[in-house]
Amino acid sequence: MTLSQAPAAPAPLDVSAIRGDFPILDRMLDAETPLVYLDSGATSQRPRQVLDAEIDFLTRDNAAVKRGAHRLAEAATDAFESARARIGAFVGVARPEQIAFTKNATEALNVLAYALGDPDSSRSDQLRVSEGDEILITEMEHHANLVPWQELARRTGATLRWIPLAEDYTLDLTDLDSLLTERTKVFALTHQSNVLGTVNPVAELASRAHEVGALVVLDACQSVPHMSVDLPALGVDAAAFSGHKMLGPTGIGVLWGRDDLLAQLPPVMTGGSMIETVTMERTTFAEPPARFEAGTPMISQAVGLAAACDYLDALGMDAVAAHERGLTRRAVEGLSQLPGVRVIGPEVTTERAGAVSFDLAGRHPHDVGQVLDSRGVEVRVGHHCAWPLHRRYGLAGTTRASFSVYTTTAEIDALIDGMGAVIDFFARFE
Amino acid sequence: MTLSQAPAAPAPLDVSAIRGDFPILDRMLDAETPLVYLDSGATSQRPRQVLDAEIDFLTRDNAAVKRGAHRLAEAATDAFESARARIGAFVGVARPEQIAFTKNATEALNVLAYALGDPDSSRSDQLRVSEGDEILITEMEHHANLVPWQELARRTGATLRWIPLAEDYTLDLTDLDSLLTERTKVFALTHQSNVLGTVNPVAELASRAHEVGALVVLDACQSVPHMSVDLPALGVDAAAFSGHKMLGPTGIGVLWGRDDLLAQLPPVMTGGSMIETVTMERTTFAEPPARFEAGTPMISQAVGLAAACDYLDALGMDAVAAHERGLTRRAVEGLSQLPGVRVIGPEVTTERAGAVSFDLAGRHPHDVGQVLDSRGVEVRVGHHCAWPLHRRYGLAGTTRASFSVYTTTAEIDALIDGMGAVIDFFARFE
Amino acid sequence: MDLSSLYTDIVFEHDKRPLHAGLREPFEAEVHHVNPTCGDEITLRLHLGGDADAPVVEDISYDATGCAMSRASASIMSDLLIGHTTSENEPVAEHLDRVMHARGEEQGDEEIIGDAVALQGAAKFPNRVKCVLMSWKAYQSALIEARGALGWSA
Amino acid sequence: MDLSSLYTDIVFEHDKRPLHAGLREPFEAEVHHVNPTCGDEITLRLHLGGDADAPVVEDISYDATGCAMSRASASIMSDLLIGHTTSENEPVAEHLDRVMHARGEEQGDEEIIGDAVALQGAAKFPNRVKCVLMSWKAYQSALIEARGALGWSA
Ligand SMILES: Cc1ncc(COP(=O)(O)O)c(C=O)c1O
Ligand SMILES: Cc1ncc(COP(=O)(O)O)c(C=O)c1O
Repeated sequence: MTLSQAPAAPAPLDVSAIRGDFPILDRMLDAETPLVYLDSGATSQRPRQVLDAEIDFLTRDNAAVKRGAHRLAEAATDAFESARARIGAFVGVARPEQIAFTKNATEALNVLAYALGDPDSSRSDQLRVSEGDEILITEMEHHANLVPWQELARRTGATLRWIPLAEDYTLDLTDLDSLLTERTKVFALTHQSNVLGTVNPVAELASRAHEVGALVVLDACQSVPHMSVDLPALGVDAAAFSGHKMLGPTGIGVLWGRDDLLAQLPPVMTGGSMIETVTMERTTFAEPPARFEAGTPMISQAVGLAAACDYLDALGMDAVAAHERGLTRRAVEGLSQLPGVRVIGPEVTTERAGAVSFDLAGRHPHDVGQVLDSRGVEVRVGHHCAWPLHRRYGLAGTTRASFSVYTTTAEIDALIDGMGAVIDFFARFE
Repeated sequence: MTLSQAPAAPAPLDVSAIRGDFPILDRMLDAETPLVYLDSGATSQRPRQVLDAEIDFLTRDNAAVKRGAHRLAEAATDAFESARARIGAFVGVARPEQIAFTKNATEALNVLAYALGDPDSSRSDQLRVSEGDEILITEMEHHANLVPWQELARRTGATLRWIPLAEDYTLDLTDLDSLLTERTKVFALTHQSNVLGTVNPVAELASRAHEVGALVVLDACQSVPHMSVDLPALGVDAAAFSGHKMLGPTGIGVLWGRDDLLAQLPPVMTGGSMIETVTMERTTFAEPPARFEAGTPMISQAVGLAAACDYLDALGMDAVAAHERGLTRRAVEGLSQLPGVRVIGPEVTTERAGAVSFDLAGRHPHDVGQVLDSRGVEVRVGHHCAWPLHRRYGLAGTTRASFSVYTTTAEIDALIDGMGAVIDFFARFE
Repeated sequence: MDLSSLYTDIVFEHDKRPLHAGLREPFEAEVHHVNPTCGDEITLRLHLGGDADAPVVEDISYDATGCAMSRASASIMSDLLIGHTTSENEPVAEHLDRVMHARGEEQGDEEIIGDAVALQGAAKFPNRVKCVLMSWKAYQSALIEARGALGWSA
Repeated sequence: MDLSSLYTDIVFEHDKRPLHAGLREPFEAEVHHVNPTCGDEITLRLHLGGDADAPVVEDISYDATGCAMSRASASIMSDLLIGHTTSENEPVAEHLDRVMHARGEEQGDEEIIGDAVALQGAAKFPNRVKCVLMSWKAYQSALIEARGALGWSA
């Protein structure tokens, strides 16, 4: 029997039980229109468990962390530091010292770009971007993993290069050898495209980058919420992701870095809680992660994000990924059958994540989104902070549906039916 | 009658009603020890109204802001932008465009320091700190308003100077004319010392600074939560404060700046939602405040902070200030009468805010704090992120009690009694 | 939700057959405006006649990509403004601006803004307001530039 | 809360009359450690004797500002370590480190750490653990430096 040889498929998610944890999903948009939330790639909703964890903390242990000697401050510091360890564990990081909290993934990527550009020559040349160096990114990056590197290039005189996109919506690696060279100091790429759903071959690319001595920075914003990710195992050197895309609070992001990297990088933001000694003349800085956490941190948000990790792990990230794979297949197949609709992303037969972007011939995504919204179907329209990617495919924008643990197949069907209605609606005016 | 000429005293706060809004205040630290929270200067507690505002938003309107076209995104954007206007109004700012959200006050000060140091020469020379320029601060600054300016000086070759502290715990303005000169590009100072309680003569100093063409940056972290503050009326150019010190959430701070200042400053963090156009080669940036808000912002936290402003305004900031003035007087007078206790801060007869720091002769603040903690009295010990200030007075640290709207006179008495017990406890070992 | 208030026949008429579209010579100013949230873009050229005291909009030519609302708005605007003095055009732009920011609480006056009343359905959708106003903002920037180029500062 | 487990007579004895305090010559290494949260500081000098294979701690001299726990810890440490080889001292430091990180779940063995058992009350107060361990960390840094200075790398 072949069945016994197949890897055990994770048990399917009990989506209706899950939805019971997300009060917002019962909301009506108006008297007749229930909410069909298909914009989880922008921000996810939060289960009661996450809200409760924050409230419990705030009504029991809230105090300033790290600075206080009293019992309440110790309870708060414990909660905060346990959250750090919990969140690290979620992405395979055993040492909490490697996890620094930022306000979002964007800040984490900026911190890396600023620290790598700091001219201080006491750290290894390999970790200092300066004139003549190259920074490599890809044409599918979110602005958050593009503009900070452009700015680093501007500040330092380094050159920004990028891996182009191929017709099949994956990276075109044909010229990789001439793009990734001894001159490349940093290679920053996304794990999953937030538009195409493309999953990049990160481990392979990271090892190629390490051969030429480049540092590898991963934008893990769209992978960590949707599949099991072990950052150290991927072989990258640093990574960034955001709490609000993985059922956690806004206002918290994660910067992960290997010990030797963080130990050498200078701070970017400075102030309280990240110092060792301060005189009016001179300041020395604390070890990581404190060095990267100036000022009062996102305390209750860290607690909330740890609860989100608990929630996701209780479901099982493999089950989450399988669930979203099913939704993605249904959406891609259903949409592709509609006249004039073209899905902008790889075939469902490839490894492909659950951002389903599409174009309706002759119709601007804003108009498409407006009609879908009138039916309660909430999708994202525009360039999704990946303008160069859209230019590459000659598109002003796309309409994107994206999913999470609480998304149902009925919602996918509402999207497909909705697109049918969009097509009919505009046909009236032809 | 003289009574009719006196300014109407604000009605006293109904502290016991207020305490009913703060669930954490009923907490026991152990079976016998109720919480006496006297560390509100580090972080305040939050009323149910603030918690509820966040939860209501999250369970009804949560979506990504600014980027979405669907109704949920519009509801979220409305809530977020109304919060911006509400928070601006709390500090006398009529134009919400002048309010940019950061993760804390520390980030706001860093953003100013980085933006002012950006070498781009297209903006006015007056807003560009470079070699040979001077930055003026004071010896009483919190590290958050000290280290970023030290770092700016290091990056640019500018010189950091400071106004020293006098014996009476106020700024020593004797040499102001030689410190604040045509060379001074930026003058950054705190409104209220977080250690001494000293209130600086900001309006007067700002007008002196403007005479020599210096930009004035105010650290308003300790004033905004405790008294009525009208930032534009103070005559400063930019200011920073944090949500978590004013009954609001952690993870949100405010950068306020005048239109002409923000319009000229370049962005510091870059990424999504702060761009105008992006190509792989070049990015142009949005207008303020978007320009300073890269990535997904602190959405529910902004809503929570707006609710905190509502809460404080309902009490009346003059009543809040009067309440804390009474507590401060009681604390200073009570503590001063204890043998060996010396209050480190101005006399209560002067304008003085409610940070009451003190020294117990021969005893390290850590030991003092430990014994107070055993009685449930939660105070801060150490240098309170103002290490140079402590050095100036020859102190390794101090013990600090600080107050908020929910602090009672009974809690002040618990502090004073506690200090009596501290003295007795250590006398045993003499 | 009532889509018909937003997508009227007039809007689609202008979307399908935009008036004055394309980029033409002569012009004194060319501006490029974008709506960063959705990526809509307009390149707009303005040609003034008349004199410094009473400039006349001789031509507005443009190339616009965007949603139906934004394209219709550019078409309606150019048709409304061409042939009029800049001071005649001012109240038109102001009235539309007020209506668009009133969230549907204020009705547009057809006497003043002509076909642009067909755009007012967007006022109920704050996100769409930007679509409608992008071309009008572009006209305003172009006007400042053109006056500058001609030495006709206001 | 039980303060007496933290503030014992032994702690105060050492706090009042610290052993081996002051900075003395000769020394091969001098280090300066701080506890950034509370501002405690220690300058510690180490003088080694013996030879590369079996270095002996001839002297530990120091200048410490800090709370009673941190000062007592420096006094107890110097008294425990002086006169012993660095390898004899290793298990002492390790045992204390383990006890201090056990949050009160592990009792210190007086056979191994002598008077330092009096410090273990701090293990229940995570914030005070740093006070106790600061001088021990300073000793460890000084040892690495002194070995380096003498060419006695381990
Ligand atoms: C006077 C002063 N400035 C700045 C800060 C820094 O605030 P935050 O840690 O919220 O950034 C604080 C509080 O810690 C403060 O009291
Ligand atoms: C791939 C990717 N990178 C980066 C980001 C930026 O995340 P944030 O806005 O939370 O900083 C996002 C989400 O917007 C994203 O999808």
